[in-house]
Amino acid sequence: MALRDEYTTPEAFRTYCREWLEANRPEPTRMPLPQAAYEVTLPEHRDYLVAWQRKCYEAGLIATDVSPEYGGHGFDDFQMIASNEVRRAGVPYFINWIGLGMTAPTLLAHGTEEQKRTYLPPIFTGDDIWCQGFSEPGAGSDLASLSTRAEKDGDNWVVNGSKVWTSLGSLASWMLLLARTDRDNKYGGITYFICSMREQGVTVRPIHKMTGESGFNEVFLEDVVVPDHQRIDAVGAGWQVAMSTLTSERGAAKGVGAVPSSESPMDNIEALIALAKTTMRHGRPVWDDAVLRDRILKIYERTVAVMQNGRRMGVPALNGGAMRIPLQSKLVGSELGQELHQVAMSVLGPAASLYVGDEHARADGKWALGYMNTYTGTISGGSSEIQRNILGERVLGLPKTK
Amino acid sequence: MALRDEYTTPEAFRTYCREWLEANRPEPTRMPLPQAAYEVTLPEHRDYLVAWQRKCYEAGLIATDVSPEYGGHGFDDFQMIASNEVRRAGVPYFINWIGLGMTAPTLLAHGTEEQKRTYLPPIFTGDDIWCQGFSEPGAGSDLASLSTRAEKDGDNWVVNGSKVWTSLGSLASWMLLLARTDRDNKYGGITYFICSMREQGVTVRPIHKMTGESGFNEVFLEDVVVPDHQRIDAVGAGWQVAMSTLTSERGAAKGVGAVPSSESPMDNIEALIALAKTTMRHGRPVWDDAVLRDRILKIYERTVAVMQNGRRMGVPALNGGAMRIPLQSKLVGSELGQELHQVAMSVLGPAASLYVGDEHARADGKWALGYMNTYTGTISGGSSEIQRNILGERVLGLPKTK
Amino acid sequence: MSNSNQTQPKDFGYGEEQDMLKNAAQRFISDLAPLEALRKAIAGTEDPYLGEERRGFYDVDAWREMTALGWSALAVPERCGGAEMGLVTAVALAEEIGAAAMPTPLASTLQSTFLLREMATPEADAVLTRIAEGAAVAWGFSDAHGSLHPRDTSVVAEQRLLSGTVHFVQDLQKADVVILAAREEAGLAWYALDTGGDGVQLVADRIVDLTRDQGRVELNGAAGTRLVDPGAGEPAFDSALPALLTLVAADIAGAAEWMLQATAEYAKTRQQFDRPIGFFQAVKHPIVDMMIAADQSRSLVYAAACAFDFDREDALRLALLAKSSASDTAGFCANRGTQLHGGIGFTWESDVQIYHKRLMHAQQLLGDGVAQRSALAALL
Amino acid sequence: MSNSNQTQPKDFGYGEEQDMLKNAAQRFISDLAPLEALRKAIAGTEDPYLGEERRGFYDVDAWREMTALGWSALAVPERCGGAEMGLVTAVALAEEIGAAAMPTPLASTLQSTFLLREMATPEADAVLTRIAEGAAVAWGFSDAHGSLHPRDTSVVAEQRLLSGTVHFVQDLQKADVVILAAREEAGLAWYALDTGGDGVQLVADRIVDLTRDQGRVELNGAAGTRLVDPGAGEPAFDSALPALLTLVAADIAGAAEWMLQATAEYAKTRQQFDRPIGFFQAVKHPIVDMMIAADQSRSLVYAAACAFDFDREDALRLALLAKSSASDTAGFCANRGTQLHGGIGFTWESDVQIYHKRLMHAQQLLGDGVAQRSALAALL
Repeated sequence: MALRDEYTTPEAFRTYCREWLEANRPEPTRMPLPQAAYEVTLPEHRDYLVAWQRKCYEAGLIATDVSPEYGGHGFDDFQMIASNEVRRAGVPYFINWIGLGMTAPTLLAHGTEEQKRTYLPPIFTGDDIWCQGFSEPGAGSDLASLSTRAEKDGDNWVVNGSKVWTSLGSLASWMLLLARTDRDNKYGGITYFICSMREQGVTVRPIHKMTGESGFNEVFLEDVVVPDHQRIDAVGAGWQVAMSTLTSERGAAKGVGAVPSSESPMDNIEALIALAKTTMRHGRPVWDDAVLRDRILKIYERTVAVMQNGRRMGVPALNGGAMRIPLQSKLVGSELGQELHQVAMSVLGPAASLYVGDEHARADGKWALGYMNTYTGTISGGSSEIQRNILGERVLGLPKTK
Repeated sequence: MALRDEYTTPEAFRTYCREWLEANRPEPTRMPLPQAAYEVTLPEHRDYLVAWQRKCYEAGLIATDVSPEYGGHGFDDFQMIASNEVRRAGVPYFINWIGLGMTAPTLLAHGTEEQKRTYLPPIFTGDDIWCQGFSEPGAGSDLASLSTRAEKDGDNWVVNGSKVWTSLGSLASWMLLLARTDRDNKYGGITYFICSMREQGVTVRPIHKMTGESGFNEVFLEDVVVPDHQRIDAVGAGWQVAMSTLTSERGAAKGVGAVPSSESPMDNIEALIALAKTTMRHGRPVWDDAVLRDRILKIYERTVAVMQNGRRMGVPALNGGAMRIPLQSKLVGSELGQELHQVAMSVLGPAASLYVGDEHARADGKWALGYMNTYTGTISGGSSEIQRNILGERVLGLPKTK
Repeated sequence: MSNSNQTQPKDFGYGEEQDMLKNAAQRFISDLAPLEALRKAIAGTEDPYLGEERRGFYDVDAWREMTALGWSALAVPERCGGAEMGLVTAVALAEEIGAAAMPTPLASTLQSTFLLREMATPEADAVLTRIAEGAAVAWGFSDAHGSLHPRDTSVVAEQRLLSGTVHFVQDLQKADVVILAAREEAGLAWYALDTGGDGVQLVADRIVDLTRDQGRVELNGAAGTRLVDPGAGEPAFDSALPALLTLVAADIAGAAEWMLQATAEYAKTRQQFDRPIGFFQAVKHPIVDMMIAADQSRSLVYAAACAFDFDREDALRLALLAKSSASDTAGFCANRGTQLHGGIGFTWESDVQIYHKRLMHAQQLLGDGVAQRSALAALL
Repeated sequence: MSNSNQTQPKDFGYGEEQDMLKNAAQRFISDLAPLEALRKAIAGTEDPYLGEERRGFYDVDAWREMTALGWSALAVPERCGGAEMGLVTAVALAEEIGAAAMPTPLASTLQSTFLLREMATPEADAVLTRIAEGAAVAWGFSDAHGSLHPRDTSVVAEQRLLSGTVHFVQDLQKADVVILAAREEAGLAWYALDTGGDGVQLVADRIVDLTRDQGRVELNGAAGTRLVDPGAGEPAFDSALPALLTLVAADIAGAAEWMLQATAEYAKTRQQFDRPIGFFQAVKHPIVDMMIAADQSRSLVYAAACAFDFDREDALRLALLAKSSASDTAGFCANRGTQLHGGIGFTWESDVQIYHKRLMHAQQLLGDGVAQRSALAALL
């Protein structure tokens, strides 16, 4: 009996998810998992996480609402329930977050029937891990200035160039690739492809972050052949497809079971408050230091405000225009996370120096690690500076800086 | 016997100044004086201050080192002593601060012999009050884009245009005027004039600040005739003369007895600390609030740092280049003053609402008044935004924004 | 760390009714009490050294119209002749008052309403009935130092005769009735007095904000009506406090949004260096930060109001957060709004200075951000 | 509020001698211990999950050269074989060490020198003599929580045998001698131990900063040399504290200046949107703010050092200000330096991350800005 025939009410499905997750929570790994899926590099972590994703997929927690012909479970509107329960359970993340969060929604919206049937099922099982090839060394914040070229050669395209900040690049089978097919048209000259990472001419070189972790890669493409049937949407439509995917990322991703983050914004601030209450200095908890406490509470205030912003988004009469609040979330979330970790460093004091692997480090060094990783948030995916331009221009109508 | 024959040593002159100021300290005015000379508008304040300036001039505290042929007292290097004693004594300010601080040094450096003999003596006595006509409504931060025109007509110039933010405009006899004599040359097309404020075609309209005080004015110039002998330096040299005067303002001004400010930066922060120690809330001094105290001490720290910056300026091996520290002082000083007053508002709490003239207002409402007046500092004379451009470009060599 | 959203409506309880009121208020203000009228009233009153008393600008006709529309009575219980709406509705209106920088006793009257509702006595109901009939009501408790809780009141009641002084009473000159905290042997009580009564002396403060009035009430054996028994005064205040804070925060949210929009508009039109100044990131980015601050405060205001209406246990936490956020937003938006307007924003004739002062005033009302967070610490 | 500048030289006592030393240090570092060498040593050691111990990178030959030049002994009294220079000279050198992010026990040895000088005993002089002979000396007192004053030490001495653990000792792996606070019946004392002695166990911490090492000293009845009598340990520490703080602040001033210059340089060369990014005010203005922060810290460092040398009464006030300013500068310059470098500054191979971590480490050493200002409050 298919899962969807067994669980017909939301309540029953929720109970099923909760019980399944409780019963199947995996043992921790020998070496702790990195904080985020994009930092996975070790084969043992990969194998562990792929097995976990497959298990969740088979249990119906991934691709819950996707049609069975693409490998899904065919429920209606049950995915949100499954995703919420996964987040709630605090189980390991899904390693194929780019496949689930970006490829699947893109293909469901823009892919051909054949592309959907070919690529979607192994995304859900975790058999095919995906990476994203948007950023380039010379482009940075000016994403559309990318210069990787794809040239038509019969039924194929020949790609030359290089990509950077490619998460999961060393583990991926496939890349979502943006390449330039017309030099004279900045935005309209970009086309969206599916590129095999196993193809001749693809070289992956890991980039190590300041944390010491890898996960990011440089990918060099030298005369890489991409068949035309691996093109998504029309030639020249790449920028538009990419932008529509990026802006709807969160909503769309939910539809297949990507769980954007296992942490709610409240988790971080509650952990910081707990840290301040349990870190002693001169015989008293740091929480008793009114100055640090005020800083912590200012972050608490802003965190609650961000959550209530989300609530206000659902009340059109009060939200000041459809894009005003959503366009703030990346900027505010990443800067808030950074400031929170800065305050955590002051709460820890001299103990902020202790890193992952030190036996005396609080939370196994995750505060220092997390602090450094906040720069991924404020720099990548449109830096805070770019976000402020976007908000000023698109929401407030100020003249374009560029 | 001339003063300079009586007091031949610095020590003797210092003692003389101190005793004279103690003996001649004027009675306060019936209505309190505004915080700064540029806010004076009431005739009774003007008369009181002019009389005070004349008295100080006659006592040798103004124009101390200026040659007697221009109305000075002919000392060598005694002006600094007199000015320090004036500042120290906390007596009323000198109303003719533009004349003393800007006209006198400009004429001493760039004026003709006749200009010096004509204009300097009544500057020192206070008989002629001066104002400055640099800013224009359309120019703002882009000072050199001024559009007031001066056209040659025989031995005269005919001036048309308008000036804004003209301190003391309603009381002044003369204006230091920048006017455009060549439309095709932005910087090299500006000439520096002395313009009579009593001339036909000059209209003065007061501007009130958010504090309610005036002092600033708009000045409309309609076919105003300025004789060519009232031109300072060459035609087209105006921008250069103005810039050299502005940058050397403080040093040059000291030479004739302008006392830039009766307050040292430490005075403000010490007053704030005293305010926090004497303002009670819920039975305890606000100083006991660790959060506000930390904010106050952060300002204290920066204030001491500014003073020590000044000291480091005198040690070339440590100052990082001649202009690096001096170019910071306007920006840092004005923002520090603003933040200091913002903290003062929180120290006062609900009592921050009480204004000048309220019997319960602390320090007669000067904290609220002073807070609002800090915006003069961060906006005028090159706003903080412009100052950061200047520092980035001139000190750090970053590419020009404009 | 209470965070019980479960009983609360997702939309804050902000429905069609609230939206119609909000829109009506916008229309009413722009028709009957536009900003230009306020600016005209203010013109010519500037010099702070002239020492004349400043009682605040006030369009009493507009107030009568508003009472006729039932706005001042919107939260008055039905049994007293009001519409018995909740705080979310009151907040929707308070935001518009802030956005218009309107001098009106509406905010004080709404605050008084919520304070009186928590007293739940026949005497308090009598005052609520007067509100329903159009009375303006002010309230206060502060000592000369600006204390933030009525337990520090310096007013003493003996046999229902009040002595002492209450400071920092908002809208005092516009009020018909004033509600004051007073200490008795048996604990804290609240009293209502007619502002014209014997032994009651009103003294207007000279304040910075041009859109409010503020003053002190000097009491010399003045006869008042006791609204709650001694000892019940503190619990009544404590349970009304979330509403009192949230209404001030709503006023700030409205004024901050005005400051944001005015500054953005100016940045689009003012030219410098051959471009609108909004081109420059030193202008653009702080305006964006104003928007972020204003939005966070606004969201917290509605969250706090909703909790007050539907989930009282969580109301204080959210109200402290709302006022903490709004106080900091007030200081920040006043500051950047003026700075980015350059010289013009600093002049008496500019609307910017009117909002600047209103924001700075509200920042300190019932305590600034530091004070709110200090109170919040005890809840976490 | 003491502010007695009168006995102090206007030029901080920074003369030719200091300038020659500073220039010599710059040349020495760029010749013998350049940043490229450090970067090479660091390459390939990145993965934090591999769990190997990290003892810090250290060029012991460079250290031997520096001791031969007399730098580690520059503040050792002449009677012990040193040059008996003041804190201003030490600070001039410490700034260069910070600017080079150099892994070296110099800072610890200089701090130990000033601490030992304040002890003024034959036993302390014996350690100073060892410094003059080239020994590297570390010092510490912290408990496991990172306490900021030796009065909280968890080490106990009984009959000169030490037990307990001292945490957060800087440069421990590089030291020949370690100086530790210990509590006795009669009060706090300081002891010196050879790092290789019996009952002394050194455990290296795994730390974030790649340019320092840090560790704990576990003592099990270890025999130490008592440097000061019980009870004299606290006054000795208190009078050395201004020097200890100022030397950390100087290291920050040097590293912050490096971060400023590197970021400005990057902003001139990195192109985005067809321009060097330094054109954009969102980049230019924060760099200016880095400069302002770095300059204020630097000025306070020299002021504090000068006060220590010439006007001891005002030394603590200025040292607390210097470390307060430097700690905040460290956090700010680390943050903006990385942000403005974009993705590249966030990589292991970039020099920016090396300085970022050194700055973050120094920010907390002996307490951050909040801690300094809290101590300062008592002086004003």
